[in-house]
Amino acid sequence: MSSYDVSAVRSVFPILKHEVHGKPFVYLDNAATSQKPEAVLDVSRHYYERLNSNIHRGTHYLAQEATLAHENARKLIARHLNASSVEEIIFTSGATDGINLISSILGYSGKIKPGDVIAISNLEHHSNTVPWQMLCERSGAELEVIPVTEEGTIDSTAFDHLLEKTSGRLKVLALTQISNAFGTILPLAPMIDSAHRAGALVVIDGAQAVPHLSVDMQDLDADFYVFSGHKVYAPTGIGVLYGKRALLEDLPPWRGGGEMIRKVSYEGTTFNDLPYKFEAGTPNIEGAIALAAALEFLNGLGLQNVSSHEDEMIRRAASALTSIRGVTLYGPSDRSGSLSFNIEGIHHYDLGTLVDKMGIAVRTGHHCCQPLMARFGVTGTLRASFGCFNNEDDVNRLAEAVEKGVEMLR
Amino acid sequence: MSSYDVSAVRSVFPILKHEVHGKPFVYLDNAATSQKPEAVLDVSRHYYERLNSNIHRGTHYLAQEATLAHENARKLIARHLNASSVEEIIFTSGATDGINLISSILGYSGKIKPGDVIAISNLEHHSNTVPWQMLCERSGAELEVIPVTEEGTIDSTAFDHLLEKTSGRLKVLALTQISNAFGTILPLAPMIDSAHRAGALVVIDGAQAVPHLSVDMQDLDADFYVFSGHKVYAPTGIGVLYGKRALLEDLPPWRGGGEMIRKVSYEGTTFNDLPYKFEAGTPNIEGAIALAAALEFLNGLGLQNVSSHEDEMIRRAASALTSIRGVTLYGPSDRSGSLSFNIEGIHHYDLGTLVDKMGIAVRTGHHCCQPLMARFGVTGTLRASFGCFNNEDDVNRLAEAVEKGVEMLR
Amino acid sequence: MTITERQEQLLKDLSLFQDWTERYEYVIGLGRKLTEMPQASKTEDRLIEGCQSQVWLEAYCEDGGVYYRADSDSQITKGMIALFIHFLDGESPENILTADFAFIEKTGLKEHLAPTRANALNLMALQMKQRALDFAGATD
Amino acid sequence: MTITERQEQLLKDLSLFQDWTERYEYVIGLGRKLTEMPQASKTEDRLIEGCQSQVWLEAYCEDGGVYYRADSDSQITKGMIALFIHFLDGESPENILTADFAFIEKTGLKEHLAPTRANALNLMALQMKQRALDFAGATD
Ligand SMILES: Cc1ncc(COP(=O)(O)O)c(C=O)c1O
Ligand SMILES: Cc1ncc(COP(=O)(O)O)c(C=O)c1O
Repeated sequence: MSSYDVSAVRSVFPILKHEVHGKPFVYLDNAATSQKPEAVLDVSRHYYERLNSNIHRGTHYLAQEATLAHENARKLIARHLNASSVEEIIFTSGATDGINLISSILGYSGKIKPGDVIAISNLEHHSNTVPWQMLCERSGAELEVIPVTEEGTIDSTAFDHLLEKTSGRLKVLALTQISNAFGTILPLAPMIDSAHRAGALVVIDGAQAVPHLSVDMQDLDADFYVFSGHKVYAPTGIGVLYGKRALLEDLPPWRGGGEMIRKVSYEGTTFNDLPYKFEAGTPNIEGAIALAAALEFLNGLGLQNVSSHEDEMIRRAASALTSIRGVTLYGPSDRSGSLSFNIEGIHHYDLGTLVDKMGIAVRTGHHCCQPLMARFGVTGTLRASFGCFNNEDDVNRLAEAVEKGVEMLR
Repeated sequence: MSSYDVSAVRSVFPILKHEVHGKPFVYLDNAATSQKPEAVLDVSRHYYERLNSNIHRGTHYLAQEATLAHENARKLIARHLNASSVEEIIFTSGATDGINLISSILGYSGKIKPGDVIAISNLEHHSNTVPWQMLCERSGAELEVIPVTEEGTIDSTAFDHLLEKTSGRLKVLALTQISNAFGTILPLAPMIDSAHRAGALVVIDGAQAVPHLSVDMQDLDADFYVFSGHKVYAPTGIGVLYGKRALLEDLPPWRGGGEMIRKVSYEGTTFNDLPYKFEAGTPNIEGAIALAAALEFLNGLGLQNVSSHEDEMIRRAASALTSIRGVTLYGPSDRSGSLSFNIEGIHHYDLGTLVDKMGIAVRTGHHCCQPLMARFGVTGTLRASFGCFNNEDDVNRLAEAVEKGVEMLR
Repeated sequence: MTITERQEQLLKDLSLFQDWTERYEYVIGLGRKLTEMPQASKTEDRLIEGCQSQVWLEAYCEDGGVYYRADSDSQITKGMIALFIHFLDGESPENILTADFAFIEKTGLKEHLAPTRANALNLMALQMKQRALDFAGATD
Repeated sequence: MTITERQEQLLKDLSLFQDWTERYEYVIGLGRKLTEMPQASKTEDRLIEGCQSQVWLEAYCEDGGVYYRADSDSQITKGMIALFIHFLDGESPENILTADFAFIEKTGLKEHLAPTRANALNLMALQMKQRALDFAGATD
């Protein structure tokens, strides 16, 4: 903690300089979307003021410079994720787009047959649930759901049981690395291992992990991994799909169009090599470059420093909220990023509204995890989610606001 | 012309202030991607410095402000396109994404059957060709191509013949409004009318039209219309799909995930209303807002003023190039946006390289229209494409550079 | 008092409050005082689905006056409903149909409400008029 | 002259030129002077597909020396190939395999080339060495 200068970090986020409802702004909705540091905004602007041009196909100077910048971004991201090769990094428009890409091409590949099983966990975001429901609908496969314990963690006995029950039929296991609703970190290593032994492909939703953890594709050994730029200090509209090269080479393309082709003729079209095979149309060039800048920003702070600071803040917040009568905190005590809670007899929406009036942005509702909310018998929770710039003052203001709001509503 | 102050227009494009290869920069690659005016860059930056938040699901202040800004952008775009309702405007990541959305959901709808016909023209961009080839492959439908005349315009006799030949089987007609390769403006009104009478749906690729023409959805009467933000002075990673409400309501969703659902449960998921049904995951919020700003910028100049200025520039360029020995200009004389040419005995790539060295950005190659290049027996052309800020000086510098390049290569 | 008079009275009351907390507390208090809606009345057809909270609304006609009962799982929403009911309860269908809800803008309450919540309110006002219209139709 | 000596000579020649136009003209001129490749030799298996231009390359071995013939539909690309051939023609497979093409960086030509074109050049250099390797293998 001592080495991490949070006030220096705060100073590079322009949005924190402004007030909300006449009060200094406390932003605790990082799991929904992150705020952007000056360095990332500068890179975006610089791109449009100096480099902007369509890429890959151009001979002229700017086209070459823009292509270089775009492909350097891809390299940096590959390095950040420790992918085996840069061709394994596919740009998408976000995590949702990436999951749909994978579920769609698995569908088109004909590899998913009636009676096959696709398994997800009860913690998944709608974006890692609905695409698999749709694939099941189209292919005749069945969706199985790994239940969670009362603590909001994976029920591993039930998972083992599910593996046994679906033996020989499990084709895909799709899991989040960190729950956006409860902050639960999933025990991916043994689960990926088991799934592979069962012959299944593993898709990991890293949307909430990449902002907080250092992730290593070769170590993790998932087959596919997705995340969104906007949750990791980069702009909206850009994301990444990592896939193992051999798998991506084997699977059919998804979107058709410019960039993803080698040669188009009416007699037959051949597709481009990786990664372009999965990138149709003009990419979000600026987004990719800004995403690389955001990861560099994060690496500059040191992911380890950031996450231990965030963990400390989240622990303090949890402990401050515990003292409120009737509070329920969801998820395990070693949560990452997000802290969800409810207060007996009080609607999360009411409390959220009052807390917001005190200048504090938290999220209320189901957090795109309705099945998880149903499991816990609630329509939603209040969620405070943390980023690299949150400080003790934010934690204190949150606790005070919640207390005051509860008072008003009781 | 007199009312259009091109030097004022130039002054609001920061990138034009810089030099390339030590020479003032002439950008004639607008059809590939447009440059961005200060006003659009300011809106993007302002969004991140003051408003940034995830939308639709938040109670807190910023979430509400960002949602408002995003939905106002949609309204402005609906007004710009004269759509019947704002729900007909779906945000995509670009024109390619939009065409794939439509071709994919038509596929999933089961409406396209073996033996059905999908027709495109020989002028189409790969992005309006490959998705239809893929749909044909998946559905067993057949792709028919409307040929072009020697002048690069639609062969309308052949189109009539095609309509006759495919009577009762034509399900989709997909056409560009303006050819990105040759600048040809297609005679959409009668073609859409014929296709509708034949019982087909019509998809229009407006990627090259929206920057130059005022387009009116209710007047045009196409069923679907797509374009990209980055070609109309907005950032990369954002685009629009317009679709007639009743059709969009009837068709199944494409991407699954957050935003596009009403209620998710493992027993069954119900989908959200239009336009959200087709917008899964966190949208490119900033991109949408910046796109609206770009259209406002264009409306501020007056689309009619812009296009008559551009038409004048393109006519001057055509006339200057005509004097070069061995030149072939492609497309009709009333081209819009793009001017394609070749010079006998000279490779377009060589000439493009030399012209670029003289500080002039033009594009060389097949312009993502390989079948069209094949029709004209070439591997590519040089293409100069015009935007609102190009002036006579640009035209003169282009002509000089081409002359000098030809000299060097002869 | 006419509907308009009651609205003016409310505006006067609200103007006494110093800040938004007191106004919210006043509204929440109104909700608390609302006649309870029997659990059995909270049926699917009486449900107005809002963004994050649920509202049940029922109306009946007695001696030419329309009366409302309502509940919500959100206390703030319930308070806002109570405000509406306070104005309309017992009025004739005609008076309700012509009542001007634009005064809500003047209360300064709406600016404290999230647009999604404000939308829910508009929806609710509409529903209250809709029920009144049903009765107006019935008596004509 | 050794390969290295010929490379140094080229650098000296190029340094005489004032600007990029003259350098390009020099390179284009080299391409023009290249021995013509018979149309029949331009077969699919001799084609190196570049980004926008095509290159055909063929090699043969005579008296222990490797000789190249090449053509391209692009004059600039052809000129660059001519440059390479100028250095390598008639050299032993061993000399060719150990030749250092990094000198190209010093000519100032590459910085005038689009990266895609530069890549194509690297690809071509690699192909030339590959052919030499084939012959080296054959004679071992
Ligand atoms: C006519 C036409 N259609 C479609 C596209 C594809 O647009 P994007 O690459 O932005 O998806 C382009 C541009 O490249 C185009 O010119
Ligand atoms: C765990 C998780 N998965 C997926 C998503 C979807 O990401 P996006 O909306 O950026 O596509 C989110 C964020 O909303 C998330 O938290």
